[in-house]
Amino acid sequence: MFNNHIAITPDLVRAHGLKPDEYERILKLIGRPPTMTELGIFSAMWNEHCSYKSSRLWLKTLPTKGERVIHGPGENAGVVDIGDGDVVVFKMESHNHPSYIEPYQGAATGVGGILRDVFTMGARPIAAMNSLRFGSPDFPRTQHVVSGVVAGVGGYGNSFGVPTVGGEVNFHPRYNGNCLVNAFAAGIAKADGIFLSEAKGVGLPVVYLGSKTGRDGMGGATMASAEFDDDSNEKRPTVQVGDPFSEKVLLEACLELMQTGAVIAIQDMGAAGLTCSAVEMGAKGNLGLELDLDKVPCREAHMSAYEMMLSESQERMLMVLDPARHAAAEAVFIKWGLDFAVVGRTTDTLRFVVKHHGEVMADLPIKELGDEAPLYDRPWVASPKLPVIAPADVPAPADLAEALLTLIGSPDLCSRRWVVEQYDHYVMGNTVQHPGGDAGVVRVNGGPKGLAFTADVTPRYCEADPYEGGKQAVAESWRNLSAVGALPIAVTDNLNFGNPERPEIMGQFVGCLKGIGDACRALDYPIVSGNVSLYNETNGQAILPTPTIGGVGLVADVEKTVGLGFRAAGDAIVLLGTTTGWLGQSIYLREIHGREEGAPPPVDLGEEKRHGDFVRGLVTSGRVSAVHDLSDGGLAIALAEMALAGDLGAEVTLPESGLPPHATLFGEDQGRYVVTVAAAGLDALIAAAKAANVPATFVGHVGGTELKVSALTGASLCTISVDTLRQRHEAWFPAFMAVAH
Amino acid sequence: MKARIIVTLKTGVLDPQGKAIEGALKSFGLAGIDGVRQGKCFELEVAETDPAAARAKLTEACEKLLANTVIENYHIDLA
Amino acid sequence: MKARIIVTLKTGVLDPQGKAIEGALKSFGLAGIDGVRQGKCFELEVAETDPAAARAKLTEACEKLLANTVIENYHIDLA
Amino acid sequence: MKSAVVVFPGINRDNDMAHALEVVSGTPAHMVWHADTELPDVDVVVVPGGFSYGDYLRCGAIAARAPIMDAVRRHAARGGFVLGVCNGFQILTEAGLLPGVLMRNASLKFVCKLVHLRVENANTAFSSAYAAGSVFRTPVAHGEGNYFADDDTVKRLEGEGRVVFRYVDAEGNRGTDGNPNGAINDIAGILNDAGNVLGMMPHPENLVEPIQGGTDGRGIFESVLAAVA
Ligand SMILES: Nc1ncnc2c1ncn2[C@@H]1O[C@H](COP(=O)(O)OP(=O)(O)O)[C@@H](O)[C@H]1O
Ligand SMILES: [Mg+2]
Repeated sequence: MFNNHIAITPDLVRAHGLKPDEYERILKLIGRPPTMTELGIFSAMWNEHCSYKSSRLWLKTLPTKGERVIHGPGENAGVVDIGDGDVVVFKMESHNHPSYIEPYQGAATGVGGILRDVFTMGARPIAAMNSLRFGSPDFPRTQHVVSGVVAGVGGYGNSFGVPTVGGEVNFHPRYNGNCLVNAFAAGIAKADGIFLSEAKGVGLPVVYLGSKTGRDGMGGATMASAEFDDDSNEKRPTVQVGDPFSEKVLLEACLELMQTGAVIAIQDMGAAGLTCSAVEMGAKGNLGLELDLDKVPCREAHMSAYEMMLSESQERMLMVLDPARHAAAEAVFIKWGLDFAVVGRTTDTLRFVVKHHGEVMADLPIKELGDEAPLYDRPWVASPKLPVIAPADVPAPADLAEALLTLIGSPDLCSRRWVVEQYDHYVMGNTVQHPGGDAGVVRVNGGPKGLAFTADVTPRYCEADPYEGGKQAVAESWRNLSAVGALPIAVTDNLNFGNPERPEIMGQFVGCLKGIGDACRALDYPIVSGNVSLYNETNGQAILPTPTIGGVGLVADVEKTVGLGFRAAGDAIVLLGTTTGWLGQSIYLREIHGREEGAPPPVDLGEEKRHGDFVRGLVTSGRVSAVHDLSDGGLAIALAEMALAGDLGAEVTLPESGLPPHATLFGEDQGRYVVTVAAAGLDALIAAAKAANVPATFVGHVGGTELKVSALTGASLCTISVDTLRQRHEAWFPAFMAVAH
Repeated sequence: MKARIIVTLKTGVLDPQGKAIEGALKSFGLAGIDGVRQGKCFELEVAETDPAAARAKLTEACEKLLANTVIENYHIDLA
Repeated sequence: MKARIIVTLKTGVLDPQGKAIEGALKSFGLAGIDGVRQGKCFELEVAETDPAAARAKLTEACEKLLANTVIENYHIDLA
Repeated sequence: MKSAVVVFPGINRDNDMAHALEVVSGTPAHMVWHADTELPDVDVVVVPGGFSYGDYLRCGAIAARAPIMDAVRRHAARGGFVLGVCNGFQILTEAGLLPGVLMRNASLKFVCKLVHLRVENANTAFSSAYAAGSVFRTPVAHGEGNYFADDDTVKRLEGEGRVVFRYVDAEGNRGTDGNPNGAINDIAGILNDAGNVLGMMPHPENLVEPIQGGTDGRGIFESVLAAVA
């Protein structure tokens, strides 16, 4: 039997993830010991996941405003104007810990959660991405996690019916015990059709809609903020199971319901379910809220108030409805076969009151639950600067061709076909650029307008220099969008770090945030939504700092985007940007020489902007036939990827630079692109680049069935057939997944 | 030796399939069927002749592959 | 009354899942498990108290929905 | 051409299908709710793709027993055209309008990619716009597209020219890696014995405009358009 008035012991407080001084704060706030239900509510509201207590101070420093921004951080998702009265609504969110424990369901419910965030605001989801980080391929559990996570992402998104158009997959031993699953979703709505969670009006019905409440993910929000230890197996039964079918029905029902004008406020039940959603609706609206748990549709018998308040059952919504339109609303619920119930009402008391079996189980000040949550200015130390490694200090490979083949076939650079073929990227019929290019592009509202999406971060750079790494993540997303001819308009971020109570981890966080902020300001690329995931550690070993950047760009005319594949033999190949042969923290240094060393390549934000604007202009004016940005693996990998995507070879001569060939080929200098142009347009393009102050170097021609690279002297440096490149590129992933580990 | 393994969801774990099936049965006029939970069933042949050894092998198969022990229970019947 | 229904593929009907599972078991080093066939199992509660009536209702449920009798057999166990 | 698209809860390519029908025929399709018992007066009924009822139990099983399916059966019995794509194909087999079943992909994984189809019979209401033996591309996106039927049924389908589309590689060959799901005889699409009901796993509706990467899928709709003219 559930005892709401059990004495609150220090053990209970600790088990709820609350520190002694946080508990003192609770006592002061309410003037008495909390009931058991209240303790549960505080633990949900005041954990890292919901309260952002370690990160809030720093998040405030990010640029969140811009001409197009309609709603920034603070709502379920960011809302950005894309013209013609349309808005794009998007966000990215992590489901890291659940995905490590139960990869399929963890990833699936992660996708479900982010889709719900988007359609709660009245937007129909039109695109999804997923940014995945796994442990070392030779770590025993990695294969199991990869297989479950990918199937789970697909299982949910495919059934729901949203195209997955992009993402990332990387492997690193630092994710061995803690994978990252960051899910992104974007939707489209009309600017005047956006719904918020702020309740309005006193005495109005609070309606519960969607799946029934069970004991799913009990304390999941607490789990998501807790470090793993070796008995994390014990936490297993908290796994939530996703039901994409119910979510699809919920989507259609919500959008139809919103059309009736009955919805005054709406909030999905995500982490800490009923608690967070109810408190947020009331607190935002400056209202009180009273819940009667006897009315909550339950899946299991004898659920206590405590359990109902903390359950993380999926596919549920809470709404304040206009009573005058209740009948119309009810018709929609019945049509779609959804459970619904009036579970409470708004009040003017500013209290959050929870009743069960006629008894008051919780009675708390609603604003203070959020506003008075702890806020920490955690001590931090800056990461030590690493030395810059001169190109000359990095040995050449035994054989350039073999080095290129090794890189193109390595876990981080090989083909992601095994992954993306498990995701539906055709559904909705609007996909213009599928996964595999620099950014996914979808047509919007029948075109010609479209949106481009990309997810990026280079964690090894962030580890080596958090500030430069933070800048680089933003710059790379900006670059990927520019490469397809999209105007980057806004960003969502998903900040994955270790334990913020350790000053060096907090230092990574602070460094990355400063870098992200500076880059977003310089590129006029505001952050409109995001998510923080801390305590990503196993046995004291933190993940690499991984602030994933989800970038959204506006495409004026989807007919004019270009891909990265070489298009026609004879096209001239031009390298844009400055090459210094930067090999510190490069994939080349790691994969060929086994060294993860040195300072990462710095990002010159002014250059970045100039080069990106120039490339976007080339694409939108139809002057280039293919574009690819340079990132991991540098020029050589970019050329190889362009050859693979176009199934065409190229003859390239390395320009005179005074650098060893391997530095020119594999260096990871930032702000660079490769473009191809019809031979007749070459001179004009070079001239235009010069006028725009963008370094442009003609390096060769598209054609043949081989990728041939020569030195200026004419000496051959490497010749590889496109077929061989393809074999190596395609081989690793399926082979890795085929063998039982 | 023939064996049958039944894998079912642990109590309290959501079973969307069972839920949908129950709804469908009701809408086809088959009232009075409730609490539907769907599980899996594997029928197979195990080479061992010693029941204890067979059971040990199948337990390993369940733990490693047939059941997701995070959310499922399994039950082995030897013929 | 509680009941369990087992639905299995008819002999001769290809079972890609069973085949794949068998392969996976072998690659996990679990040799000696053969002829794996995957079926479904439904656990449910039927309102009837008379076993014959319960069985009749469940038979109807199987014929109408739970089994695809073109390729599947079903078996009803009453508790 | 007057067309209807049947909408079940969980279907997600209903709008894609309606869009393709309109792009090719110029006439918007009627959207018909699964709980309805009558179809509007149309030439062709399309059961589109998605995950009706979550594909729980067996894919298509629950939808096949929805009220609207009786009307679809009557429409077919009258000689009206019925096209089932992906989940729609699965629903038509479960409803007994087409023989065989769609089982889990042999890989046990969902598969989404462009495949090549060879037109095995161009003499049908659904394929006349293609040249016999020609090869065209279309996306697939399914987890259970592994067509299976007993020997007799397969023999009959083959013998009666009712295997309309077959998975092949880009060169039109079988036996390489063109088959994405393990379907018996590389079967991608089949016809009923009367020739007015077609089921296929691939999604021609997602390849009808150049911006979608090509127009190879138009032929299916153009064929029906010609057949009803
Ligand atoms: N998990 C994933 N889901 C969908 N697409 C993915 C995923 N991982 C990688 N991709 C796609 O593969 C391509 C290569 O990825 P990546 O090397 O990270 O690109 P880039 O260097 O341009 O950021 C991109 O088009 C990306 O969207
Ligand atoms: Mg790129």
